[in-house]
Amino acid sequence: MSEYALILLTTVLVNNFVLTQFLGLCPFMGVSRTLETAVGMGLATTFVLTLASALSFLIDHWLLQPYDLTYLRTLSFILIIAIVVQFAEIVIRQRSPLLHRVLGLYLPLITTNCAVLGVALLSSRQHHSLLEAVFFGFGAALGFTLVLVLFSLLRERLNGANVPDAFKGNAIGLITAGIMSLAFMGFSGLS
Amino acid sequence: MLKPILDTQAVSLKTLNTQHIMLWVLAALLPGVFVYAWFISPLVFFNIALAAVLAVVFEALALYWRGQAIHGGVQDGSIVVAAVLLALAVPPLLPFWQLAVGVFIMVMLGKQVYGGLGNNPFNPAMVGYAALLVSFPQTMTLWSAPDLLNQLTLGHLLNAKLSLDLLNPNLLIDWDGITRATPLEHLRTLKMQGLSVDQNLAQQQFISSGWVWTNLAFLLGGLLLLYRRIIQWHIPASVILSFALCSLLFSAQNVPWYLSVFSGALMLGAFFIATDPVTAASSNRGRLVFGAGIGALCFIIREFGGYPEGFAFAVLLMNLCVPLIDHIDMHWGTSA
Amino acid sequence: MRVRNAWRKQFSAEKPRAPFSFHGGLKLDTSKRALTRFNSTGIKELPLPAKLVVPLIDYHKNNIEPLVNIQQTVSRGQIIAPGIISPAYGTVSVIEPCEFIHPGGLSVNSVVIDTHANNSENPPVSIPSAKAAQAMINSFAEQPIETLEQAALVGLGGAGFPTLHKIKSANNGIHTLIINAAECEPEIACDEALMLAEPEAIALGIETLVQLTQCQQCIIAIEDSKPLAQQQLSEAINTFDVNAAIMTIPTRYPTGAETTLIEVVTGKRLAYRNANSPTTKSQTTPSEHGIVCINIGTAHALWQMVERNQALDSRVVSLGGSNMRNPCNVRVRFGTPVNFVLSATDNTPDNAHTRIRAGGPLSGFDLHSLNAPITANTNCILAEAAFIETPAQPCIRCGQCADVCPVKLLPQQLHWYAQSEDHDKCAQLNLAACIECGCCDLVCPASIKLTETFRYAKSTARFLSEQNQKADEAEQRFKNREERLKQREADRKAAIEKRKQAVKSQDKKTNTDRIKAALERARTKQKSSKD
Amino acid sequence: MTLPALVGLVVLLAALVFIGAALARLSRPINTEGHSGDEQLIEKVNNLLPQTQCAQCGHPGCRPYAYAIIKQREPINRCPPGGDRTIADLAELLGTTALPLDSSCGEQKPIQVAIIDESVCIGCTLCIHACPVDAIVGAGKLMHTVISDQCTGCELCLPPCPVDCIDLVSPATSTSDWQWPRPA
Repeated sequence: MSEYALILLTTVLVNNFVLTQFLGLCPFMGVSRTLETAVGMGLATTFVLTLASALSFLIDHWLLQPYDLTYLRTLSFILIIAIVVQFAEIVIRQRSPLLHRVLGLYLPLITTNCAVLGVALLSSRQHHSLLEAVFFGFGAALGFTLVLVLFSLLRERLNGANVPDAFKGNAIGLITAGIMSLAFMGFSGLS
Repeated sequence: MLKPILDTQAVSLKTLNTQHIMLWVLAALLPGVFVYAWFISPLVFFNIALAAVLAVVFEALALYWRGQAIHGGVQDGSIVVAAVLLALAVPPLLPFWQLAVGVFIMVMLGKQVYGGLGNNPFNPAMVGYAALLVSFPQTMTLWSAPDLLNQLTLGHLLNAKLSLDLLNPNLLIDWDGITRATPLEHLRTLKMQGLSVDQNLAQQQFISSGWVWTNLAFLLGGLLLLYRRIIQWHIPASVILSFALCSLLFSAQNVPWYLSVFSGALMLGAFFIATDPVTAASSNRGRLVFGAGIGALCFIIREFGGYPEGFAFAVLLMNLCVPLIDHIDMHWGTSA
Repeated sequence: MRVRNAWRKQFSAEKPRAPFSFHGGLKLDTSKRALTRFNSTGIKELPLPAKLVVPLIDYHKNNIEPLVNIQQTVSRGQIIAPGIISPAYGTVSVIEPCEFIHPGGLSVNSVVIDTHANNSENPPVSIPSAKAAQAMINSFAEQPIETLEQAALVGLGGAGFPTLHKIKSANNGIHTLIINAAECEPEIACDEALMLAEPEAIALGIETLVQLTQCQQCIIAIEDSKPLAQQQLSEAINTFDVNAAIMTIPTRYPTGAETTLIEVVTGKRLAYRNANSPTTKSQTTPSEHGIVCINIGTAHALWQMVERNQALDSRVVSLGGSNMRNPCNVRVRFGTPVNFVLSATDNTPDNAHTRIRAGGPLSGFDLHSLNAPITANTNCILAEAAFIETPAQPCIRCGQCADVCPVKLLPQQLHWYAQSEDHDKCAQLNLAACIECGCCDLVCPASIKLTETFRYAKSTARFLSEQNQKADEAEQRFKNREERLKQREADRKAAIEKRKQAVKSQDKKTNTDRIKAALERARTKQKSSKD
Repeated sequence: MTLPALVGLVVLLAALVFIGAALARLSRPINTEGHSGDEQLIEKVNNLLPQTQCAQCGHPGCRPYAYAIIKQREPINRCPPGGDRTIADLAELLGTTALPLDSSCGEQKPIQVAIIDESVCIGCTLCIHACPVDAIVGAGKLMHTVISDQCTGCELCLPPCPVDCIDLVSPATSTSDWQWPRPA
């Protein structure tokens, strides 16, 4: 049990995919303008990541490795992710058209979210078991959601700040993300 | 003709302005600074002076670039307080140009890009400190040994400090001679080597190193601020309580909690850094959560993390959470 | 939490309850200021000016139509517009927009009355014996409550809410009647002067109110800074055996405000703790809770109504401020221009820089024109030295404002969002509950004009919601119109279709019929011509 | 390439084709339901528009414009009466960036109401038909008047008037809608 908790803790805080590995920065900057979109994106990504890491584990172990097709890993993982993203998109469009509209392009773009592919590839490289892979994916998604929500609230607050014109918008967003990442370095070496 | 809507001058009420608040904070830092200089290194005066002057210069420069009134922006004194805090947080032997880099990051990235005083979400001093710590880990963990200070002249130390050539092997050897790890780093090294710490020895080391006295002096200054109502009790109390509680319950090291509370930068942080109102939570309830978070994170990083002292990171991490705390607080009703 | 005091034990032994406390507030030091208190020479009567100006405006700041014409003679107490009476005997000279006491210096349609020379003076209120007084009160209380409409009673605390509406809006009955004898602001002493001058009339007015409202308890709240007034009033209450208890409350601004006074007296917080209902109704009115708060001046005016059927047409005004030469309390007929009040008391500002304010140092504002008339809301006129603007520094979120806010808001957060026009966030932070007391401005180390920002944000939010409502109505009308046009088009098409159908179906038959008929007619004609 | 690898490849491809087909099937019935989602969205956009029905955006009313924003990806900066505030609100709702007002549609003006010069009006009823929100009352051969409370200031009544007797004026500040000034 504790090993799973450790995986979770590691992926959420110590090796946070956004702030320490700099993966998935595109949605991180793109949909962090308001809390609602951030939460929506976080939930969508959590769904996709968890499911995708489980499915890619299955494909990897039952199909690619037995038949010696590991050179197809990236390709098949991307396909799996695309399928899961499609599924998520359909569900969101049905459940919350507003969120669907607001997430806009970023929703299908989860497909190319490097964090998702990165998690799947890292998971297979680290020889995780199925459950470990799921926790790995879930933890990564949780970490992504956490920093996305924190970042969106920070940006909402920064809307009122007297930021110099040259730094308005994404510039101050990136600087803030940099300082966030600096803060997360405090977790490095945590054991 | 001007039509004031609120006649604040008709009601005589003595209130402090921002400048007074900053002066009081500086005054409250004095006992801590002197004890620090006595026990640890008098070089801290040099650092403080350098940091303060540079900070004012950088601040004026930034205000000039932004086309704002330089005098009005600098005179509130907030940047001097931040500079002094940064100078107190770094090791006394830090090469002067590294300190300058830290001050630059503090003023520019920590404060001015966000629009100056009151707009920055992160504590500027801690932004500068954390940037220095991750950029120059070697020098940022060099602490002078108190007992060796007597044998070396101040000029010797200053010479070492002013040297630009950081990686000069001769100098490094020299530094090895004049530096010694802080008790926290010592603990850390022992832990890395898998050695257990003898309680009596640790206690002795903690007290003899002077850190306990420094912390007590900062506590004294903090109490002065509390008494003058410059700060509220919520943040320092929750920081110290949560840290003490964590070390009481979870500490694996043989250091009693009452000593670890008085080690490192805890008192300085609890009373002077975490209480920076700009970057703290808004409501008193939120401030309790904010402080408790800092205490706990500081303990976690000290105990399990890769850095001997985690206060800066704890503050930055909780700064990050402030909007979330405020958001939740707002939805739970406005009354504290 | 509770503040003990000796006064309570002495004067209201049967109802021993200490006042509650409220969050924040400030002890304001006003000892150095020219005050009218204690050394006051009673209440000065002011002569009637030649011209009175009565603004035609109700509590909600809506214009109202006059019921009188130009050149019409009006008697004192005559109703000249719904809810407004003529303050003196005279002739309506003109009805036109005139300046009135308003922060923006606006003008409003007003009735200007030229007063006649033989106006009756105000005789001093006669105080009957306790028995006679009870009889008068009883017979008054038996009349329907609508009789009060003639009295044109409005609250004399500063807001001017119609008293009758206040009493009537308590649908579930009135549980607690609070008589507000705490001054709103430090510079004002009109209530205290009235208590010192005519405590009996106040006591009898309170008794009338108790009878009228049928309340279960009546509490008179007096600040502990007025022991003399309290003593006077308490003696009068004992003399006439009034069913009310005096509660001494600590002098801490803003205890005089309704929200805080209710909290101090009853311990109930009505106006706040409602973060989740933005914009709409974030406040509950006290009368919904069976609590009614009435100013002591209003009680006095009610007794005038009972005793001699005189409507509310004058009030006590405090003249104060650092630049007021002769600070005093004066009884002023409504409609008297401010400059007349000042000149009649030898207070005309001798200095161009002197500012004349109305409403108090904190919740008031500087007057744009001294021609504006005194109304029921004008509790004080202040003369102050020129204002030295302190430039605002950036907010460091020190939270001192939150510590003094009597309604427990977070002014630093509100200011942040009000400045960036984030009205949703302001509503979530419950901006609507702000009572604009100005405590936050006083303690702000950066001299930020918080209250002004909040007033601006509140009125902008109100404006936006009104716009929204207007837009909704416009949309509805647009929809109706579309519907109507569609319907009309459909009707027209249907009619055309019907005609076409009719023409088609009857086509052959009718045509042959017609031909036949025509032939028939021709034949008969021929026949008849032959014959 | 060995045989097992080929088999695996085929299996993989087959699985993907199958899943793709399943997804396509899944998304079809939902698409029609997605329609009602768009309706909700149009309603939300419509609520943000000022409802002047002025047609300056090039659509015959506010709702048609809302429809166009959602269905035809019409830019959100084509509403002069709403101005920057409406654009900002729309941008926040739809998660896009706020653009400056499209000046080809018109410029943002302060709130106005129409007023009919009653001495000139000939009672032709043309403006009554033009008014999108029924804010003009009157009958043929009788003079007309604008209910200023209901007028949205859309200017649509100006062109049809044959005698040019309609003016747009800014409504007088009454005490009930006076606003506190913005502090400096």
